[in-house]
Amino acid sequence: MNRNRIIFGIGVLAFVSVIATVRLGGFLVDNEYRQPDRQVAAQEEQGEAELTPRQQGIADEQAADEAEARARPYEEAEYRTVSFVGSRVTVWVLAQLHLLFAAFVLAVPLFAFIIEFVGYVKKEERYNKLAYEFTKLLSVSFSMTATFGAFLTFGLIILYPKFTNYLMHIFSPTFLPYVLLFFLEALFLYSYYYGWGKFGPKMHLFLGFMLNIVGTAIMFIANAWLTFMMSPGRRDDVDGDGVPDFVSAVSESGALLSLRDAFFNFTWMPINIHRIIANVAFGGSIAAAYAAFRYLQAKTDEEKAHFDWMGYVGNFVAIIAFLPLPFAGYYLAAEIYAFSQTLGIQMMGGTFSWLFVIQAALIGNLFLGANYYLWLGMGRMEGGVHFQKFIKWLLIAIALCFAVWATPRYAISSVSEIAAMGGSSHPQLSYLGQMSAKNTAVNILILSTYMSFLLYRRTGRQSVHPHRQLLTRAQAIVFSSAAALVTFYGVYGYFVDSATRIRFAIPQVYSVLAALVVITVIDLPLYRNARQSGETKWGKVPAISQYALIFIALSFTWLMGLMGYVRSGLRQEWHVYGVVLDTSPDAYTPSLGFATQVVSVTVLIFFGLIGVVFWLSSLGGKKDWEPKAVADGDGRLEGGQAA
Amino acid sequence: MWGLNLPVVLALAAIGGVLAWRRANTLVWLLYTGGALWAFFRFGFAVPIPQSVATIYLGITGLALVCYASSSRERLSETIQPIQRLILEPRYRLALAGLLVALPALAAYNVYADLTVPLEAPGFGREVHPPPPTEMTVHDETIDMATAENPYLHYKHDDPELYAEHLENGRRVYYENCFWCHGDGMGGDGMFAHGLNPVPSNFNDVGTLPILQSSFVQWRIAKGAPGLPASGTPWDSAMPAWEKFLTNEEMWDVNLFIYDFNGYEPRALGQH
Amino acid sequence: MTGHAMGRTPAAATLAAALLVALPASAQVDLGTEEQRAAGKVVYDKYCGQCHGDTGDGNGYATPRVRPKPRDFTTGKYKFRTTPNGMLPTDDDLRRIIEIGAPYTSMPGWPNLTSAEIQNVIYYIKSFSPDFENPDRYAEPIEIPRPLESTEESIARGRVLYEEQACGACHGEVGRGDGASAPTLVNDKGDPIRAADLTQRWTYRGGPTKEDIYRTFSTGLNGTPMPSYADSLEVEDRQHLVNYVYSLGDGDDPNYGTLITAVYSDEPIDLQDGESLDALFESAPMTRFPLVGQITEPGRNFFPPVTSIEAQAVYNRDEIAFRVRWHDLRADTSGRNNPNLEVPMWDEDNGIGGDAADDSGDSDDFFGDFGGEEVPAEDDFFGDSGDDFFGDGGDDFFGTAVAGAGGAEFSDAVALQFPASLAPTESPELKPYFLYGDAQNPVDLWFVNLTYGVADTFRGRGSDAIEPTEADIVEAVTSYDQGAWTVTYKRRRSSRAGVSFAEEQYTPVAFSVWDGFNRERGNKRALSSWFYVYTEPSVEQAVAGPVLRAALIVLVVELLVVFLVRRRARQKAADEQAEAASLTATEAPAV
Amino acid sequence: MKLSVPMPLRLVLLVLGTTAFYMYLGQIVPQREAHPPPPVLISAEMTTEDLVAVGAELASGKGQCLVGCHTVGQSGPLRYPDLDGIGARAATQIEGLSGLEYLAQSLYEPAAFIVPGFADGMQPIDQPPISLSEDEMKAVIAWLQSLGGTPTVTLDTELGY
Repeated sequence: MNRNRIIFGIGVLAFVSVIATVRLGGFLVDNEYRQPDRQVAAQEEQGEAELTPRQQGIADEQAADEAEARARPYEEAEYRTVSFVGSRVTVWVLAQLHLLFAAFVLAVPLFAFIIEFVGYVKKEERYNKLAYEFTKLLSVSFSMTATFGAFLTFGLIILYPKFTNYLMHIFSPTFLPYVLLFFLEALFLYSYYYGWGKFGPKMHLFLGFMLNIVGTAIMFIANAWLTFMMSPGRRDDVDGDGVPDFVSAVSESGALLSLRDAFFNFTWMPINIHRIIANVAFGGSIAAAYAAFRYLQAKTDEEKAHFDWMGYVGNFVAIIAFLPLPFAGYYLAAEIYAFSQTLGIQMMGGTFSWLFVIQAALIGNLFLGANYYLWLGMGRMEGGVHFQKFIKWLLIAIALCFAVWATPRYAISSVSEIAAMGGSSHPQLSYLGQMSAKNTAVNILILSTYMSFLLYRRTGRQSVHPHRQLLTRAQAIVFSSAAALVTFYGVYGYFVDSATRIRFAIPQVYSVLAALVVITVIDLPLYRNARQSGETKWGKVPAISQYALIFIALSFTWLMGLMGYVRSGLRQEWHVYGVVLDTSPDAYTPSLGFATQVVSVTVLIFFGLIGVVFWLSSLGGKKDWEPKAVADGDGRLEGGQAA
Repeated sequence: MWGLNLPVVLALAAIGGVLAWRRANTLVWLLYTGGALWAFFRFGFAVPIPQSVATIYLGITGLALVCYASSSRERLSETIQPIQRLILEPRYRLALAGLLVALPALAAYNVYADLTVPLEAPGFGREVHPPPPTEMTVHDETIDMATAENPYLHYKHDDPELYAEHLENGRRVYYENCFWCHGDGMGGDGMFAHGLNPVPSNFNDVGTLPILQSSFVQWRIAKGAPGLPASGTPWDSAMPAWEKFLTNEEMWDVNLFIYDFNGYEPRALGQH
Repeated sequence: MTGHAMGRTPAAATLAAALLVALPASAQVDLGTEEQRAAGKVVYDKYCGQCHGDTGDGNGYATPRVRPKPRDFTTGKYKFRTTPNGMLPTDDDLRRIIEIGAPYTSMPGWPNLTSAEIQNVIYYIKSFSPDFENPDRYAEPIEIPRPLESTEESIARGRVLYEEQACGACHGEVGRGDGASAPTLVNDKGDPIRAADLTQRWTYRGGPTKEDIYRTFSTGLNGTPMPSYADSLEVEDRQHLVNYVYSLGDGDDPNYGTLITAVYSDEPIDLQDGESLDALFESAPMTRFPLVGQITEPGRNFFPPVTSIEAQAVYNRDEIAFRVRWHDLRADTSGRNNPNLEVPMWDEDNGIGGDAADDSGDSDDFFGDFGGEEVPAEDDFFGDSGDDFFGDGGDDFFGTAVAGAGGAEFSDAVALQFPASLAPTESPELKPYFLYGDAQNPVDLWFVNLTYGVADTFRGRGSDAIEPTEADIVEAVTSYDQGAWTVTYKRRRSSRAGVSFAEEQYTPVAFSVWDGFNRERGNKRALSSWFYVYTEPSVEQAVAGPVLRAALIVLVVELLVVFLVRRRARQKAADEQAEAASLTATEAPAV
Repeated sequence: MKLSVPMPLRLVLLVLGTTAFYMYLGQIVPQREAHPPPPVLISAEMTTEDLVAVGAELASGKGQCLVGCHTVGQSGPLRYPDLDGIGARAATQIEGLSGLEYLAQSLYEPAAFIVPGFADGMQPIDQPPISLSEDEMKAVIAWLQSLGGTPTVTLDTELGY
């Protein structure tokens, strides 16, 4: 793309927006803030005698209006509304955008810090460079986050004044620390970014560490506000009988009883954990998408190699964070269930049960995409053919688990299908719709994805460890016994009562986690200093793999949007569940179809904006502008290529 | 066997065997896998699976096959080359022409079949287990849905004799009132079940009783269809509000009995 | 489901039975071992005792509310056998019924039981009756020959036999179970029973195949008025008779539908002109809908004799007409009936209210709505005497009907039910409660009391809130012909007070049928859940357009692919040539 | 050969296509908007006592009686009559009208009789913006009757409007 054209375009855009703002302002003033007295005065100048009866009537009406306006007492509005989109959608989209950017801003420092740390330990410069590359995305995103945060705040104050006021009643003491932390976040972020290479490595790492601490603290505070809306109370064993009781943070009329209970409420910690993990996965995938974007733009082999590697690392981070995410999700769901059976059933069996089928499709796509990327990556190594034969089986396992996970508990069926099945569930498929089957499926999915990664890791490498055969066998045994254990518990779950079956999820999870850890522990020495049977050719990967990265980032973003809908929609017509009722016309829970439309629009806006972020970040890598006479030849060449 | 339509499954497996024996190429395998799974989802089950689920499965199958074919350069070329040869080489001209005619014909037939399916009453998705209220009042007794358990369940360990008595009473209640719809064996297939829509609950089903707390079951027994929230589209269900006919004890007893008969335990409190 | 899924299996089962029979089935006493009977008892207690009684006397918890009554195993009398009249059944006979059940009774099939379990249960069942210890009561099973081909002659011969043997006296002239003596039939325990409706083969208790029918002719149904014709008819005659009876039926399967398709006609709909009306309905597809007992609201009906109703509809520019048809063993056209007649508790239960009768003193619960009607004050009518209860005919509330003395207290009736207004388009699943509607969503009933044969309209807002309305003018004509009621309704298509029938619209419809002979009235009725009427568009829609479009799109895509692949190949070839040319060009000087 | 799609366009297509696909998934599953339950449900089997409770709720909520217009048990400069004791007073306000009839009239036709000392200006409650249904009206009447009197209205009472 020609830079001159872009600058011209921006100029035009800026001009148009200035004109538009002026016009809009004029329009508002004309319509909204008319000054009746001045007009009346103007008429008075004309003299009363000259007024026709019609003019007299108009004047009287205006006088009456004015008198009424003066007499009208000030009333506090409960709700205001935006025409066309409506209050809910406005706040929804703003909150979601704020959240997406915030997630990105919180996550990138996390793994930038880790990568920098790895580079510091390994003394490898390329890690340092990579971390810097990630950090470059931050500053623009940080401004975006703040902008949307401000939008969201205004949106809430304008559209939901009464409710916002209520939240302030509860949480006002937390606002000051929040702002303070935000200030610190900005401080650390900019010093971390601009101080790259200016501070000593230890000092710089400290800055990165503080940045993460502060960022996480900010999120924890904000999470308290929103989780309070879901579960306004804390779990505590008040009467000392060993069974935790529910301690409400507010009185029945909504007055605050204890800020501590409101803050450390039921779903606060699960949401915190779920969000940290999801943020890392999301941030990784967006960073990988950035790398893919740059890879596709890249002209030189060197650039290609760099961005290929960056995309790989970003995706690696995303997938590693993604693996435990389902468990965090279960923890959150379990807490919601424990808080209220009604909310729980609402979520899993009620209005939202279909949402989880869509979620299954998204997560299945994510797993499939991640594996696909790894398999394509095997083409980077020479001698990768050896492992190709496993791909078929991995794929079968993944597709099977995907299918099990996407099996709805109650399928959409026509009347004749219901008649044929003799009920709303199919005699065989109903087994697959069960928690047992789904837990098993997700565990096997995780194992398979890890297996793909292992295969990828050893493509083109040969271990030189003295006990390599033994160790490889040990890995195989650990892997297959974990898979067997998970499957065993999954099947056995159908033969025991529910209380026991629910407990089966725990050994399943632990066996998978243990297997991952053990296999990794074995794998590290096994492939230390491994003999390379061929070179890893970074940058020599089919372009479609880069599109797969972008697809993964898209799916992640969309998934986050969808989960935002369910988390917020669960409350149904409540602002604060069970305490403050939403009485606005938007109080209903929109249908899934509508929600997915809003989510899609949000995702598109986000990707539009993130595209700008990418573009701005990529400017840093470009040559500086030079006087035209010199640049002419280059420019033409570039133009030719682009065409 | 296992609810499968054995002849179809065996025939599909046999075709696969032949392909393996003839060492078919990647493209043929891909086509076979797609086709065989389509046929399996469509005809492979003794009780056909719903169209919607089959579509989900086929979508996943298609995605997986595309991933497989394109996940390495070799496989991609193995997949594409035969197609290229079919299009380019003169000796396949007849086959190509045949394909050019056959595919549109297939599409046309598909559309035709879709358009001419016999009319059916519109079906509507329905929440099978809608969320219960937080509490309910039955015969002046208020039950907290989150914490209530069957008051007689604990007799199972504490007092087996009393437990048996309650079970026997539950059995009486069930066979005086419930089996017309829910069936003698509780399969949701009683003598009136065929006339009802939605069909009565199948208590043998692993996805019904075991995933519900006994308070939920009690809610359904006591309040019946009229007590369903709007999201449960109550007005087709024939489940009576049994509080009109039965005492609290009778309802808890029959609640106890249907769990016991099927060998299930109610979902424990506070677990998901 | 159980009802019609059975259609196919019995044929196989009977064939198997027939094959086994061909072996010399040694008619010796085989009562199983102690362990087998004990194992059988476990199964029996879990699955069978609630109906057949824990002591096998046919008196379980469910017994008072089911009809036909569960078998009393202590009598040793079994209806469905391959052995001659009065003899004990073979184990295979028992096994067959346990496996597949008896359709349209409360005896289901037990496919979940293993073969061994069934055998054990059979041993246990046999232990209830001393007859099974008596070798004299055993007999060789009869031989069931291959059925004759259903030729016209054979059917005609069968028809003659049907008349000669006076089958019509019970089963009715054309087999609709409406014979003159049908209302009086009782079994040997005095329980009223019904003659089979031969036109609805899927309801045959013994099975719908020709072999089943032959077996019933040849062995009779012990304990019922159905005799064995083994002595009075030759084998071949019985086979002709089988063919005739078989020809009466509509099919092995009821083929229940979910939709009435109302077809368009230009003709005027004139209810008084029977012939043109019949001609109109000729073109309309007929759908059969299942009916079940109303057991949700008080006034429950546990054994409705009418199990299905057929319906069709036609419409023209202004009017729509519905025709419904069902079988009833007798036209009860003398009593009263309407949808909001009260049904006292004792009448719905037919005896199970026994223990409730004891505490009828506290009237808040069960007996609140008894009104002035008398409760039969029999202390012990729940127990064994439950049988006498119907048999003696002495009781006022059932006896008159059983005696068949002309007029019943209640008349036959039928009603179509529509929602009073269509569901809003954004939530089409919303329908009124199918039991007479609810407070928010009322229904309209097009009710015909067959005593008068005119349609009355009611608006229902729940079972206890049904009021007659004048708003909609619905006309009806009725006729009763050899056991079949036909009612034809007509109304203007558009209505301000009720639902309008626009083209291409799905309108919910439900049916209720009252059989006066069974003392049905008010909420005690046979009903259906919601089904739909689809008013087919008056102009037929073409399918050619979309079909051609699909084909064209696919063809274009195909051609595009072929074109692109070929182009690319050509270009590649050209590039290679050029490259080769340039290669040779550069190499040439070297050479 | 130069038929290939440029990269930015491919990206845009990928983004749009993926989003559209997920959106499509959202469209094909069953759709249901979960509306909050109507705040006050009046059902046929409600007793008069129930009606009073519902009426009280309506009075301060949807009915808007107590939102700046009427008061219960207050004195001083009032905008409209205080409602305390209205259940007892109602019967004696207009000759020929029973308490029930008087209350119904004041709700359906407020302008028909203005309590001396107060200004006209009350809206007919059965019309927008308040638009109480007939049953809700009966609940409000039951509540009014309960203020100082015994409610007699039931859902079957004919109000005559």
